[in-house]
Amino acid sequence: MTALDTVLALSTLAALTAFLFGNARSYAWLAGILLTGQIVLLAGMDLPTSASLDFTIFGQTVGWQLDGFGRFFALITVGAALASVSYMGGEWGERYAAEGKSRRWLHGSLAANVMAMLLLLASKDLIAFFIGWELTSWAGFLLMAQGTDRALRAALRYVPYAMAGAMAVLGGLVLTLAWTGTLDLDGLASAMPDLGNARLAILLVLFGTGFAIKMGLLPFHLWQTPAYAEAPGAGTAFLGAISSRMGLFGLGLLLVKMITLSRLADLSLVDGLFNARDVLAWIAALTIVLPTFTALKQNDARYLLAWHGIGQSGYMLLGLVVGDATGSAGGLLHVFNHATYQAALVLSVFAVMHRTGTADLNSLGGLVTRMPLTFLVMLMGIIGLAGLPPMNGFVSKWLVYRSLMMNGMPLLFLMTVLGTLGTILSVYKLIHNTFLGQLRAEHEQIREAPWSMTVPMLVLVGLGFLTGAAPGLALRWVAQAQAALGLPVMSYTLGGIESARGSLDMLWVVGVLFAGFGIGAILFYGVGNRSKRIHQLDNYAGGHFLSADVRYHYSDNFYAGLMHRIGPLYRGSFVWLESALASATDLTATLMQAWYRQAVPALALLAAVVLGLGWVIWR
Amino acid sequence: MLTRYGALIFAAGFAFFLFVLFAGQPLGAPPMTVGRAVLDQAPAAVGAANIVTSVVLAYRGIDTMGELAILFAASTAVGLVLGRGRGHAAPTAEPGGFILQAGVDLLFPLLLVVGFYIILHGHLTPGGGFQGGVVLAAAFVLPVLARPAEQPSHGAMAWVEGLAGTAFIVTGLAALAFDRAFLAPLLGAGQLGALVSAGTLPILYLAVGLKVGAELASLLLRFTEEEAAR
Amino acid sequence: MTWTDLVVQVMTVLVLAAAFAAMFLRNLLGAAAATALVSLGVSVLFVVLRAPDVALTEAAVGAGLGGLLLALAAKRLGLWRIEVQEKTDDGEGKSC
Amino acid sequence: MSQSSLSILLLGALGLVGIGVGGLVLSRNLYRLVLALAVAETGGNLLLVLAGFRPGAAAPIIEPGRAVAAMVDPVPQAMVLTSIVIGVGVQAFALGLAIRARAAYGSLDMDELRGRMEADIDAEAGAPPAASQHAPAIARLAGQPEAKP
Amino acid sequence: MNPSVVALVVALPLLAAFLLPLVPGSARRVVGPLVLLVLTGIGMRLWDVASVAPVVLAVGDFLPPLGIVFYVDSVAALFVLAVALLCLLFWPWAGEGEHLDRKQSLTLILAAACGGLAVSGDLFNVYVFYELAAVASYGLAAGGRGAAGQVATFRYVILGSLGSLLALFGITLVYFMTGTVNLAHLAELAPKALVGVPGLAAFLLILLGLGVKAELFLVNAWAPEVYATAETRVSALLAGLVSKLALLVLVRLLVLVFPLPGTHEALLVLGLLGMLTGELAAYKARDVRRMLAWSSIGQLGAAFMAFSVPGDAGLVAGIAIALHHMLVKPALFLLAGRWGGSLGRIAGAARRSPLGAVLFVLFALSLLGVPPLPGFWAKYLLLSGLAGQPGGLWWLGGLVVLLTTVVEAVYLFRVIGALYSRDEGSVAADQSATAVAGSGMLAAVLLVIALSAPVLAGTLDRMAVQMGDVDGYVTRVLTPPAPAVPIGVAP
Repeated sequence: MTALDTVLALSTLAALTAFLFGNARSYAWLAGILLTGQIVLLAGMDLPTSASLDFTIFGQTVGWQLDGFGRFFALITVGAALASVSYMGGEWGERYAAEGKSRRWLHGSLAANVMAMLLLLASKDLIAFFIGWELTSWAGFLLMAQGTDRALRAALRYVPYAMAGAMAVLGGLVLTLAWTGTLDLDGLASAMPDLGNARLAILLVLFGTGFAIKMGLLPFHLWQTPAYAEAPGAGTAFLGAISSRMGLFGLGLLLVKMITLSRLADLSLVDGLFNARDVLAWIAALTIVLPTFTALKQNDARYLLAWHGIGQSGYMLLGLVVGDATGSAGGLLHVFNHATYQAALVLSVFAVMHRTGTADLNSLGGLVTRMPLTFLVMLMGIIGLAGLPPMNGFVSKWLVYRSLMMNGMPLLFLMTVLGTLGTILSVYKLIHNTFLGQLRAEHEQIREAPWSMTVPMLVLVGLGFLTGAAPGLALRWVAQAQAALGLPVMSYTLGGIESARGSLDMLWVVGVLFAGFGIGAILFYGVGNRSKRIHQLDNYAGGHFLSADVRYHYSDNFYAGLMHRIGPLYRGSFVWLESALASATDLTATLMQAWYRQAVPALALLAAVVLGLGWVIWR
Repeated sequence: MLTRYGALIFAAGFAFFLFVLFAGQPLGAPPMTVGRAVLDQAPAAVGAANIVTSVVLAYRGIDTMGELAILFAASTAVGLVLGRGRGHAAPTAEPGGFILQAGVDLLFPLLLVVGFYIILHGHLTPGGGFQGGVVLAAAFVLPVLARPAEQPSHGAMAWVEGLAGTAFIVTGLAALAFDRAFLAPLLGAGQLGALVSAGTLPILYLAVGLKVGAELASLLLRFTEEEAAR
Repeated sequence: MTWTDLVVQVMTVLVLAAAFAAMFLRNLLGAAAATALVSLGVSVLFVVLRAPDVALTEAAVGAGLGGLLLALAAKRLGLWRIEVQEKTDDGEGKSC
Repeated sequence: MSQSSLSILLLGALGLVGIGVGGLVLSRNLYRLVLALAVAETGGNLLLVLAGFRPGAAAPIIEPGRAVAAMVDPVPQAMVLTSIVIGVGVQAFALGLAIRARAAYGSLDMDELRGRMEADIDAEAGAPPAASQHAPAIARLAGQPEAKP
Repeated sequence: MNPSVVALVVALPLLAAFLLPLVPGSARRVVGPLVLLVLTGIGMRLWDVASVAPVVLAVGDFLPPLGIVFYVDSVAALFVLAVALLCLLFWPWAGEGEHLDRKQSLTLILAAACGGLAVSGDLFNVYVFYELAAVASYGLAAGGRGAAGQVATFRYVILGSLGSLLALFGITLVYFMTGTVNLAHLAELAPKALVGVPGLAAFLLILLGLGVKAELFLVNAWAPEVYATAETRVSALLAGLVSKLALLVLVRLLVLVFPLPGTHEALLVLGLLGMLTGELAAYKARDVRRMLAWSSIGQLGAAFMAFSVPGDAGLVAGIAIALHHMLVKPALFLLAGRWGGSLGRIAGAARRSPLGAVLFVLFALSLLGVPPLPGFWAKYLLLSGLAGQPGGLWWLGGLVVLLTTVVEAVYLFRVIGALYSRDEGSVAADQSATAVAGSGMLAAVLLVIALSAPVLAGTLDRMAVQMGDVDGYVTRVLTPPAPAVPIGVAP
C-alpha cells in the first residue's frame, strides 16, 4: 500500500462519506480532516510514487503514478478544496442548507472533483489520463449544476464544450495508439517526437483543442464564466482556483513532456510562415488580453473574477511555452499564486453576498466601515491579481516578464503589460464599487462576515503574502515540477531567484516597501499631524453639498470615458461564433430529421437500391 | 407529380437492373449443387415419391416449422388487431339464397374428402399439407358465408390448431428418444410409392394440413365478422 | 415452337396485363380480382416449369385463399360500394 | 422449352416485380398497397422457381413405373412453397391493419393517415405539432424548441 | 451434450406458443416464463460448451449441405441467453383476456425466431426465421396503444415486406450462382463462385433487405414512428433485441459468404450515414421516446461502422457495441415508459422519483461512453479500430463518431437537465416501480461489467476470434463429428 494508494483511498472515502453524511452540520470537520491527511501525505511523498492498482485491458496496461509535476497540481487541488470545505463548514453552509439546497450534493461533488483530479494528475498512461479527464469533466459539471436553475443552465452550456474536448482527446488517443503503438506517457515521450510533421500537427490540434477547452483558452472560453460564476460560493472558489488548470496540466504533458518544446519550434505551420510554438504563445497572449478587458465591463463581481480567471491562465501558458527556466517557473508558480488570491477574492465576494445578498457592483459600496476584514482580504487579493508587490502574484508575473524580455519577445511582453493594465483597472472597479464610496442606506445594519468565512480568506491571503515575501517556499514544488517535465530547473533562493542577469529577492523588496510605508507614516503623523477624521458621509462632490439622506456613490457606468474610447472594440465575435455554430447544427438536424418524416419511405429505399445496384454494375 | 414520375423511373430501373443481373446467370442450367445430391439420395433416404415433399418435410423441415409458426403468428396478430377479446358478436349479414346454401351443403363433404386426400397423398403426388389445408379451410368457411348466423366455435378450432402444431413438434422431438437429431424421419422409408411409406412424413403432413386449415379458417372468419359489432 | 413456348408467351402477357390492371383499375374490387388472376396465371407457368406442387400451392393459397381474403377485407372496408370508395378511399383519384 | 421463352419468363417475373414495386411506391391507398405487395411477391416466387428449372427435365416426382429421369431442382420449389405461405400471412395481417385504420380514421389514404398519426403522436407526447408541409420553409428549418407548459 | 439441445432453442418456445391457448386459465400465466427460464438454462449450457468449441447440429441427421444446420458458437450462445433474459424482462404480465394470451404467444414466437436467427446456419432458413421475427414484431407493435400504432405498423409492414422481397432476390441470386444455401458450403464456394458484380449485388440486396430490422440507414424510417406508438415494452424488445439479431445475421453473412472487396466499404458508408442522421435527428426530437428511437438508429449505425472494419478488431468492436446497446437501450426505453413525453412534461421529475433519474443519468453516461462505464470501452474499440485503418473513409467515420457523440451529449443532457430542473412539469411523472426495478437490474449488470472489464475483455477477444474463424466453421459443419446413423433405418 503506497502513499499514493492511501491518498486515493482517502479521497474516495471522502467522496463516499460526503454523499452519505454530507447533510450533517458537522460533516465539514470530517472532510477537513480527510483533506488535511491527503495534503500531508502528498507533501511527504517521495517521487515518483506509483499506485499498486493497475490492470491490462485490450493489450494496454492502465496504471497510476505521481511525479513532481502532478504533485504540484495535486497539492493546490487539495488545498483549494480544504479552503472551500472550511468555508462551507460554518454559517454559509447553514444558510445554503436553509435555502433548501442540498449540502450533501455540494460536499459530494466537491469531493468527487478532488478524487477525479487526483486520478487525472496521477495517470501513468493515456487511458488512465482519459478516465481521469472524463471524471473531472463530469464531476465539474456536477459542481457547476448545484444550487439554482441558472447554475444548471450554465452547466448545460458547458456540456457540449466538455464533450467536444473529451472527444478531441479520445481521437488523439486512438490516433496515437495507431501511430506509435503505445499509450504509456513515458513511452510516448520518446516515441512522439519521431512522428512526421503532419501527424504531429494532427495530434497537436486534437489534444490541444481538448486541453484548451478545459482551460478556457480562446476561442473556447465562453462556457467558463457563467459556469464558474453561477456555482455555489465554495464551489466557485474551488473551480476558479484549480479546476480549469487541469487543461494546463494536460498541455504541459503534451507540449513539454511528450512533444518537447524544441520539436514544437521545428513544427512549422503554413509552410514555414510561423511555427506551432509562436502560435501557442500568441493564443496565450490573446487569452490574457481579451478576457481581461471583458472583465472590465462586468457589473457582477463573480463574473468579473471568473473572466479574470480565464485571463490569468494566459500568463501560465505563456510562461510554459517560453519554456526557459525562469519562464516556465513563472508560469507554474502562477498556478499556485492565482489559486491563493483567486480563491480569497471569490470567497470575499461571497462573504459580501452573504451579508448584502447581492454581488451587483452597481448596488454596493462603502462597505469598508462595516466589513473591514473582508475589505482587507479583497485589497490584498486584488494586489496579488494585479501582480504588484508585496503579494505573490508579482513574483510569478515578474518571472514571466523577465523570460519574455530575455528571450527577445517584446511584442508578447507588451501584450502581458496591456493585460496587467486592464487587470488593475478592473480590480480597482471591483474594490471601489464594493467597499469604497458611501454606504448605502439598506446596508446600514451590515455586520462583518462570520469567522468561519473570514478565517479561510485571511489564511489564503496570508499564504499569498507569505509566498510573496518568500517565494522560495513555493518554488521548491515548482522546481520539482520542472524537473519532472524535463524542463531546465530554475535555481531559486528563499527570497526569489539568484541569477547573473538580474536576480530577485522578495525579502528585500518587501522589507524596503514596508520601510517606506513606515517612514511615510512617521513623517505624516510625527511632523505636525494636520489630519482630522470625518464621517464617511460627510463629504461633497461637484460643488454642492449632499445631505446624509442622499447617498452618493459613483459606481454606475464606471470608466465611462475609457469605454467611450474602447467600447466599439467589443464586438462579441465569439458569442456570434458560438450561436452560429449552434444554429448551423440545428439546421442540419432539421434536414436530417426530414429523412425520417418522408411520406413514402419505400420510394427512398427503392431509389437507394437502384443507385446501389447501378454503382455495383458500373463500378 | 414529380415524385410519381420518379417512382415510375425507379421502379423501371429496378426491374432493369435485376434483369441485367439475372440475365447473366445460368438460366435453364442451374448448378444443382445440392439439388442433384438431394435427387439422388432422397428416394432411398426418405422414401417419398414426391421429392419436393421430402425436401419440405425432411431436409428443410425446420423451414416448414417456421412457416407454420408464421401462419400462427399472423392469425394471432390479426386476432390481436381485429379481435374483440372474449365472445364474438353474431354477424348481422343475412343468409344467402337457397341455391348457395344447398350448393354449400353439397360442397362441404366433397371439399373435406378432397382436402384429406390431398394431404394424405402429399408424399406421393403433387400437393400436401398446405394445399389440402387450404381446401379444408374453404370447407369450413363457405358454410359461414352461406349462413353467417351459425359460426363454428373458435374454441374447437383453437384446439385443432394447438394440437396439430404440437403434433408436428412432438414428432420432431420423438427422434431424440431414438438418439436421432431433431426432426429426423423415423419408422423407415418403406416401399417407394406406397400410401404407407416415407416414415413419419405423412404424419407431419397431416399435422401441417390440420394446422394450416384451422389457422386459415379462423383467419378468414375474423374477416367475416362485421365492423358493426365492434 | 412447341406448345409450351406458346403457353409461356400467352400466360406471360396475360399475367403482366392482369398485373397492370391490378395497379391501375379504379375499382379496387376489380383490382383484387386481377391480383387473383395474376396468381392463377403464374400457377399455370409453374406447371410449365415442372413445379406441380408450387402450382397447386399458388393456385390454392395465392389465388384462392388470397382472393378470398381480399374479397372479405374489401367487404369490410366497404369497397363493394364503388361510388363511395371513388371519392374517399382511392388515393390515385386525387393526385393524378 | 427454348431459351427464348426462358428469357420471356424472366422478363415476366421481373415485369411483375417492377409493376408491383412501382405500385408499392406510387399508390397511397392501403388496399392497393397490399395488392402491389402480392403481385411483387408472386414475381419473386416465379424467379425463384426459375432458378431451379432445367429444360427437358421432369417434375421431381418419381412415378414407380417409370425410370428416374432427369429432374428439375426440387430445393427452390420447397423454398417457394414456404415463401408463398409467408406472403399470404403478411398479406392477411396488413389487411387487418388496414381495416382497423379505416375504422379509426375513416380513410384509406396513406398521406392523410400519416398526418393523423403524427398528430396523435405529438398530442400524446405533449409536444407542439410539427410544422406542416405547407408552412413556410424557414419556419420548418427554424424548428420549435421543446414544449414548455 | 446431445447437439439436438440446440433445436430446443427454437422448438420449445414454439411448442409453448402453440399450446398456450389450450392451457387452462390459471396455469396459462406461468407457461411462458417457465419456458423462458428453461431457455435461459439452455443458453447457459450452450455458452459453457460453445466457449470451448462450437456446437453443430445437422437437423434431421441429413448430412450438410443437404439439410439445415444449426451452428452455435459462443456469440450465438450469448445471444440465445440474451433472448431468453430480455424476453423474460419484457414479458407481458398484465393485460386483458385473450389479448394477453396473444401477446404472450407472440412474445414466445419472437423468442423462438430470435433464437433461430442466432443459431441458424442456412441462408434460406435465416430468411424464414427473419420473417417469423418480422411477423411477430408486427403483431406486438400493432397491439400497442391505439390506431396511430396500427398506421405506423402498416408502414412498417410495407417497408419490411419490400425489404424481405429484396432479400429474397439476393438469396435467389446466390442460389443461381452456387446452387446451395448452406452457409458453410457457401463459405467454401464463395471465393470462386460469389465474386464480381453479381456477388456484390447479392450482398447489397440481402443487406438492405435484412437491414430493415437492424435499423440500417435507408430502411430505418419506420423506427421512430413504431417506437413512438408501440408499448415501450415492445419498443425495448425491438430496439434492444431484434435489431441486434438482424445485425448478427448480417455480420455472419459478411464474414462467411461475402468477403468481397467493396462490402466493407458499403457497410461503412451506410453505418456512417445512419449514425449521422440518427443522432442529429434525435437532437431535434421533441419527445423522449422518439429521441431514444433515433439515438438507437445512431448506435446501430456505429455498430455497422464497427463491423465494417476488416478483421478481428472490427468484430470485437462490433460485438462490444451491440452488447452494450442491447443492455442500455432497453433500460432507457423502460424509463421512457413514464417519461416518454416532451421535455416540458418531465421537468422536475427527478424530485418525484430520484432513483429513476439517477438510473437514467447512469445509462446516458454509459451511452455517451464516459469511462469507466462499459460504453467507453465499446467506443474506444470502435475508434481505435477505425483509426487503425489506412485513412480515407474510415477516418471520416471516426470523425463522425466523435462529432455525433457531442450532439448525443447535448440532447441526453437536455433531458437530464429537464429531469433535475426546479420548475414543475405539467403532468405528474412518477416512475413506475417495475420500470425502476427492471432498469435497476440492468444497471447492476452494467456496473458489474464495468468493474470486471479487464476480465471480460479477454472473453470478448476469444468470442471475436471464434466468430471470425471461417475455416473452422466450414470444416466443423461439412465434416460431421460422428458417422451418421444410416438414414431411414430405425435403430
